[in-house]
Amino acid sequence: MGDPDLTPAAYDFVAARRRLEAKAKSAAEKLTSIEDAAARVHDGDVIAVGGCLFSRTPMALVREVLRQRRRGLTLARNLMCTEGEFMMVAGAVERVVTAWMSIGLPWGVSKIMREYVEGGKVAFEEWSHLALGLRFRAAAMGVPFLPALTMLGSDLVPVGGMKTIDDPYTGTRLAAVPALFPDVALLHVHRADRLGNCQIDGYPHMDVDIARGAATVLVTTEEIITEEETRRRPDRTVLPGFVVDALVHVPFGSYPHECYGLYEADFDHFEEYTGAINARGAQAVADYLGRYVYAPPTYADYLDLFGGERLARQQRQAKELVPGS
Amino acid sequence: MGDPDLTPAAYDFVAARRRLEAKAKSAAEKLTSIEDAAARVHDGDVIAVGGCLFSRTPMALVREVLRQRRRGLTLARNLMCTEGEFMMVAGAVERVVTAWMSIGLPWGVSKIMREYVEGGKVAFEEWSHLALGLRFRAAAMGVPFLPALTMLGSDLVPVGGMKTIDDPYTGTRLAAVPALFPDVALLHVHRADRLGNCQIDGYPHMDVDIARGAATVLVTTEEIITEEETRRRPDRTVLPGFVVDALVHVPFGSYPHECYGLYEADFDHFEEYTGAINARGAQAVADYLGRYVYAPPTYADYLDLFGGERLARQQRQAKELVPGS
Amino acid sequence: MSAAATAAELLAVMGSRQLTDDTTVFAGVGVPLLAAALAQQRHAPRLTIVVEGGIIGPQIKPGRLPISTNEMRAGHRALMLPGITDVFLFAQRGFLDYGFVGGAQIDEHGNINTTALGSDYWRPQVRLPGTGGANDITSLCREVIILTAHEKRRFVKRVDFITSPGWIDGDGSRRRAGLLFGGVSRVVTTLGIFGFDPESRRMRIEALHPGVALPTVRDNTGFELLEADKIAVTEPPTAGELTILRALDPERRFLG
Amino acid sequence: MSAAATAAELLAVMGSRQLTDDTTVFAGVGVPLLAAALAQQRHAPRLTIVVEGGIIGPQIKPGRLPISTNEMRAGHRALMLPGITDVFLFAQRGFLDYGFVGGAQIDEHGNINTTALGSDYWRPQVRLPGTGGANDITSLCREVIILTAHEKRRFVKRVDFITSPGWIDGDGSRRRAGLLFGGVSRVVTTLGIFGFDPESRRMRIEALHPGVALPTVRDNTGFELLEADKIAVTEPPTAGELTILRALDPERRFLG
Repeated sequence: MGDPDLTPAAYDFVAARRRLEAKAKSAAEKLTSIEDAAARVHDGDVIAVGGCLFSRTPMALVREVLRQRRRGLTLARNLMCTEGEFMMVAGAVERVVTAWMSIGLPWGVSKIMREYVEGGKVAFEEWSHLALGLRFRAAAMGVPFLPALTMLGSDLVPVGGMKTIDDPYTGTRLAAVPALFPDVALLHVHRADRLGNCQIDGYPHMDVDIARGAATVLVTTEEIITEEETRRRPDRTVLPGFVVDALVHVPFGSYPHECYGLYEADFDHFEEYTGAINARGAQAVADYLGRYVYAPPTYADYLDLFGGERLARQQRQAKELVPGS
Repeated sequence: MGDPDLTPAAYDFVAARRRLEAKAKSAAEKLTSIEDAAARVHDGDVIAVGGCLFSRTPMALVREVLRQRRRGLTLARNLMCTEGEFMMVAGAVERVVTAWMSIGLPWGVSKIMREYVEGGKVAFEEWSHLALGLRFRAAAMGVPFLPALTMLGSDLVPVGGMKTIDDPYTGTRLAAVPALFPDVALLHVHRADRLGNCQIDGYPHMDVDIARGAATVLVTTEEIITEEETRRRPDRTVLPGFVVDALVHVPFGSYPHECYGLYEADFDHFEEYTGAINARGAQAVADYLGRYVYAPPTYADYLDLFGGERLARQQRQAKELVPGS
Repeated sequence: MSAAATAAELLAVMGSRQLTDDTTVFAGVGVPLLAAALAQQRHAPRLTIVVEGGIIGPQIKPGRLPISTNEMRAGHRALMLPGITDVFLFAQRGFLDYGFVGGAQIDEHGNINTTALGSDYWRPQVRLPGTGGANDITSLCREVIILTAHEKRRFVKRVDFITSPGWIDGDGSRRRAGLLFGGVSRVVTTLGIFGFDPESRRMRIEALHPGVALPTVRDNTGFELLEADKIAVTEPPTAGELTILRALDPERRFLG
Repeated sequence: MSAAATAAELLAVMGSRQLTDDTTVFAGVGVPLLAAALAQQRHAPRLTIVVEGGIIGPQIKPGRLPISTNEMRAGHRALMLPGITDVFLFAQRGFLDYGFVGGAQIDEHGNINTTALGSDYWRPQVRLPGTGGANDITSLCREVIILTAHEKRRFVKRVDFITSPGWIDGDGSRRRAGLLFGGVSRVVTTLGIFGFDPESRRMRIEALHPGVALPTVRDNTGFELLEADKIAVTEPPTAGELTILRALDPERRFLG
């Protein structure tokens, strides 16, 4: 049942470090266009997508990667949602590395995921949620593995080729969760300055580890702040500018997924989307991609498809749930 | 040169977990007196002290542990300052586990440390700064070790008995930095609610890992906030209440050390203190303990020795350096 | 309000009673979160709820129940938002007492399958969503409680795939696999409450819900159940319990 | 302003010139921090300074120079405050290009002792403060620069204790010990600039400061120094460099 193809690149910490050493870690301006940012994703790359399920998904970046017709990607994300379905139906992805994939409880098991995985068109490499988190964390720490007490004794062990290790102090056998060094990290954050210093509100998900482990880091942000504002609250910064390669200013950059405190996920939209899939299967997703991804030339055009009233409603709902700040 | 006595308790993650399992992890009121909090430190304990050097040292707790005349302690702290000298001269400590000890650059090498370590009265178990940080982090993660690329090839390796491990994926040899599970963690934070949910401003040092790794956690706080206030900014909380065993409200709880944004370290006081040591050696510290630790019955009496004007000056200096928030 | 409990209400009530005060519980969305919130409001005021999305101590807004573990509804009025990996590390360290899980297949040793039906992992007959955090919860919490509808297709002799290990093959096999802590202590279903024989770690009937007959349980279970020395009958949900539950989910999104 | 450079000023200037733009530098307090700040203001505006106390991108307030790596003066106007362990993990991952270190003893292979003088670790003749982060910096940064006064008692053939490994015994011993990255590239002293022979990794003279004669260097070094093919003479500190430096430390706390 095991998969002998656990990509060496994924845990080769020496190669991963050499890539970073060869790269400028600069306090330079990082602001660019979404097209330029997404162009740093190449066919065959292992891309890690930040956020979690329908929270803080870097939707503008995902959309642009699809528009640029990338192929043969490995998509690593702890819990996958619509972005995974898009990539499957668009033919962008060969393998997903995840702990769970579907849209959300009310909509049942993802029919798209079932079709593509059961049909052997996409490989589903499953890790436990913590194990995947530790894969990103090991990469962020620059080590090839982290010891853990999870996944042992389960049939998940051979799926991704996880090995065990004996603790040199007590002799206890532990899981040795291998690092996952992505080629590219795609993230969406609340605010960043032009040097790429990023701040996130609310739950941080796994974004920080993903970014620190990746060779290239692309970030979209709801808001651009001045360097002065970053310096006013340095304890809010979660990524330093020298980690970030490209930064794009994209308000509503996760929509129709949520962004903590700013807008709630658009459940009505999910309802419509899953309804169409129930009626027409993968074709409904292909149609959706045509309408939402390929047709609108800019992200503003994309947001227009939802309409300002809808966006404002989702903002109000967020304020009801997170009144603070 | 090696020390065969690396305490098994320090890295026995199974025993450390059993201690936590046996303990109530409660959302109960944690507020108590400094005497009651410090009484949870027992002779022979391994205590880990939060903050770093002269920043956010839990001085009120250190003072109370000394007042209760504890003996045979092992004191673990990444960079040690006056609190380490106090514990040496008071006869409270048998071993220090640290990366560095002195007061600060302008005052040269600690004469007290030299006297006690060169004389064999206190063992100085040295780890690199990162290694000590990883010892606390391994404990926080509940694992017996963490792999790393530091300390290898140095003469520090045998001092604390660090072992190496071969990465099961690439075969590379790595440092296996052993966990350090303290019996008690002593911390000082900016604010906490009565349930023990803690928030820290500025640099977090290693406090969070220390607390999560310890069997018992004692916290002093500059400010008590309502649970409602915690819920307003949950992304500022760094320790949840169920980790904390005892909480004490102690404004200026680090003084004469600094508390980020609130008061600067009292360098004039350090100057006086080291001047007395230069003149009279360990006796100067014994006199200091008499005056600042044993004589003043309460922490308020202790602060009175500095005087309100001095405290206000240190507050002003902090505001000049950290104008924000 | 005095209407008979639905299946979901029954599960939530029976689940909530498993939780003691001054503890922590790792709860997924839906019935587990309702069970935890009910316990907190009724008999365990000092219980802390922990949610997989990196959320500690949330207070659910009635009528705005979350549908995922990582969204603002799940994080409503939380005390702390530490990130997902760190929430699981709290469990690994030993800070999380209880964990609730469910599953598409559950076997006689309490193993759970939420990965795939069929024998070939890479070409499954039915691909399921995957473990999410269930594997970690069953590996790392001090005590795991399975909360599930009781159906024959779900209660199988051996799961097709062990996503989340219960007692594995029984007889110490869990500890030998390196899972040094925890284990499944209870299976709370719509028919009764089940435990495990301390030696063989095979599932056994410990209590039946009022009105449920033993043959009904056996007919709805795909393997042979052991019996505790004495099989108790659970107390039915009280009006007080149902009132609290129904106030939490007025839209009956999860209560059925 | 036109006064000749002090020893500390010379070190700070020569240290700053080692730093290139679009990089990161791990700098301790005192001369290293002044060197980094000077580089940033003069030729490396996109340099990021990282300080051990968990501080990224601080801007030093002239006249309020920090005396430790973890205090508000060191954190002044920082861009990020990630915690100490995480700062070192940035280095371990490969994000930190340069690291400045000093030491009580430095040997011909660039090994550093800041732990103890004498042969018995547990009963030292002179106990020193310890590694702090120096061991980690020398283990983990891409390139390490030793910045130090040049004194015979400091430049010893073999350190009593390797606190922070340079090239250990030379000839590949650093890599064999498991230190897969980095190494000491330069030793900048009050007399000149030194490097290491690429094979033997023994220290060699690469440049002398203006007015320093070769015999002076040899007299002040406790081991035999190799020589580069061509020994250069450094450019003396410019008025521009000294102006910037002196503005940073008007109290001359570290500039002597």
